[in-house]
Amino acid sequence: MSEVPPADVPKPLARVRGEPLLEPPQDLFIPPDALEVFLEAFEGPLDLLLYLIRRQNLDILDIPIAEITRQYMRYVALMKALRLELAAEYLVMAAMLAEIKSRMLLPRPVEEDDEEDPRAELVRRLQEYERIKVVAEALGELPRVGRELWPARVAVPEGTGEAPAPKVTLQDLLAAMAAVLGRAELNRHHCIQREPLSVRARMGEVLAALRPDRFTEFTRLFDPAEGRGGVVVTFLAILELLKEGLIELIQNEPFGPIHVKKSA
Amino acid sequence: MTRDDIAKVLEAALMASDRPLSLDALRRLFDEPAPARDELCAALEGLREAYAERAVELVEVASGYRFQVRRPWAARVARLWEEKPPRYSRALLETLALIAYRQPITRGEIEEIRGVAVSSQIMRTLLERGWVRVVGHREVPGRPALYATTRAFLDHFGLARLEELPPLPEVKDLEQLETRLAEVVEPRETAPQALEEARDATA
Amino acid sequence: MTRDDIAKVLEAALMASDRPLSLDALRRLFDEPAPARDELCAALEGLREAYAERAVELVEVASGYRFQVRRPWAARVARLWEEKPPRYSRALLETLALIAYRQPITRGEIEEIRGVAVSSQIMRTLLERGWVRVVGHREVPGRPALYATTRAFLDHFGLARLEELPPLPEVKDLEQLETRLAEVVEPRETAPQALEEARDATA
Repeated sequence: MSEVPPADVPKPLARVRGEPLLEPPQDLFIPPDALEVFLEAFEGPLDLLLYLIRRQNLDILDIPIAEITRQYMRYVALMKALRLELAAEYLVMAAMLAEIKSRMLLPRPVEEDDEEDPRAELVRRLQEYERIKVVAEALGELPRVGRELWPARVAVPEGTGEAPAPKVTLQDLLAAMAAVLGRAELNRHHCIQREPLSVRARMGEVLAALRPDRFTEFTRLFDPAEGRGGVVVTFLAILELLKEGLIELIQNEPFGPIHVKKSA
Repeated sequence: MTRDDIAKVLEAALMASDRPLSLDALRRLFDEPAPARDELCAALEGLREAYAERAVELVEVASGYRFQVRRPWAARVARLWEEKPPRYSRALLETLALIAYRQPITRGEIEEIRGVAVSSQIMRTLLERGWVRVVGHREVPGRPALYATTRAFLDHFGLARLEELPPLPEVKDLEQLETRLAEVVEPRETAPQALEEARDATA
Repeated sequence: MTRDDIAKVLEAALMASDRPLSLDALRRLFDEPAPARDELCAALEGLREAYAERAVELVEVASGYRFQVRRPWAARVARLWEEKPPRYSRALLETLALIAYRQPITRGEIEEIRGVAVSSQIMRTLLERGWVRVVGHREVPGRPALYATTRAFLDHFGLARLEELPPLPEVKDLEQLETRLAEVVEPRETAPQALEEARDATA
């Protein structure tokens, strides 16, 4: 973004609301080490797009698609280069922007009004998202019980009808623990998002440990020394491989050992 | 029971209760025949005035009446506890806002508007806090749950009804949109360049 | 800060607190230099008079000052609990269970297992009930507090020691999975070996 417009007669790069735009926006560079933090600040592709638009004081209705797309792609490329876990939604949006851009290059028949401007759908989504973003912020500013709102909690003198302390039995406790563990079981894949272990990498390892001509015992694929996280990742990798038809599972009798082999 | 006694019972109960009390709940504090609703309302109004000069005030929230600390003194009270409850994440607030302003709404619809997946943790947090509940199912394949906000949600934010939520910004006229879009001059660029970028993006 | 402001801060704090507040605790509500003790006492005396005609009164108990319902109205208030006996939320019970079975444990670890944020209110209730205490800090960034159960917790449940907690029910608990796996793959070399080979192969 260092090009300088010719000194004599500056040729506008674009017109924004009828005003000539002489210089490219200056605020597009972000140091790479700040990018990770920066990306966490975004709630998704729409949020990133809104940011790009707002940074240039543009109206949503006036998006220069070509320029915004270029900027958006630059972020996506950076994210890829830094191998940040890029949510699929960012790529979907990239594809959508690219499509809009290419459609806008096609000459549009003047009389045919029924075909919508390719930007319209995007603008509608941006606008709807922005409205929610605004009220979400306002909601975050509202006073809350325990922060700015303090209901009165006045005591009742002893022996006259004070609130009894809630009773808890051992059964309650046990049931609560069972519920937690039962749910933790269901939510395992959420916990491992933070683990440094990748399911993809483990899929490769599991696959490499298997042969198409011989069955391996299921339990041999797990290394208890890796702890809970490792066992879960291996398990997910096996499920994923199974789903993709890359391996086969066999169990000859109920409760019998499970065997795995690579699909032929 | 005199008028003043009625007011005293209400005052004592509202001060001691750990949740807001509705008119019905307040009526049940009395033996039959309990005071009529308008008697209760008059007594509540009297209480509100009696506390005009105090550090607490009688307010109405979604599920009833409660005494709470007046705002100017609230920050001081927060010092009683070491930790301040954290601010909510933007993801949680946006999800909550969509449920509040677009209820009833499915998780899929929330994801569509936000453009990203909604984490199960957020939905669980909202359900567990009792701010959101399932009010039915959309009759489409998969019968996804429809979410709506609860009175507890309004209570928590000190509101009596949904209309008291901050207003949604107005939508810009979509009919204008096409004309406005047509006016925007795209910077000139060559077709091959654009296509290349498009290819990069989708690669 | 004016005399009236001091009184208002005390009033607000005493109303919002669910335990009595000592003079020291009340002093900490103010920036340094905090009002002297006799200023606080004078303000408290003023409050006592201001509430002379109300259904609640300011009293001094062993551990400090508190507002409480005046005796004639207390029995009436008790009807609130008859109608709706206080109960702990599922969130609180699950948090307590995790502290009991997995102690010492940090709040973050509880949140990770439950998949939901634990509210400060819950921790406060458990600490105030005297069932849970901080036994140390985990030596990681932020030095989060480690929670464990107390003697009073065991007493409430009629247990002599923690080992008497009932064994966990048949849950397909991951830890069980781990132990079972360890049993199945007893010949130590097998499982790690298979993975090691695999890792070499993909390296």
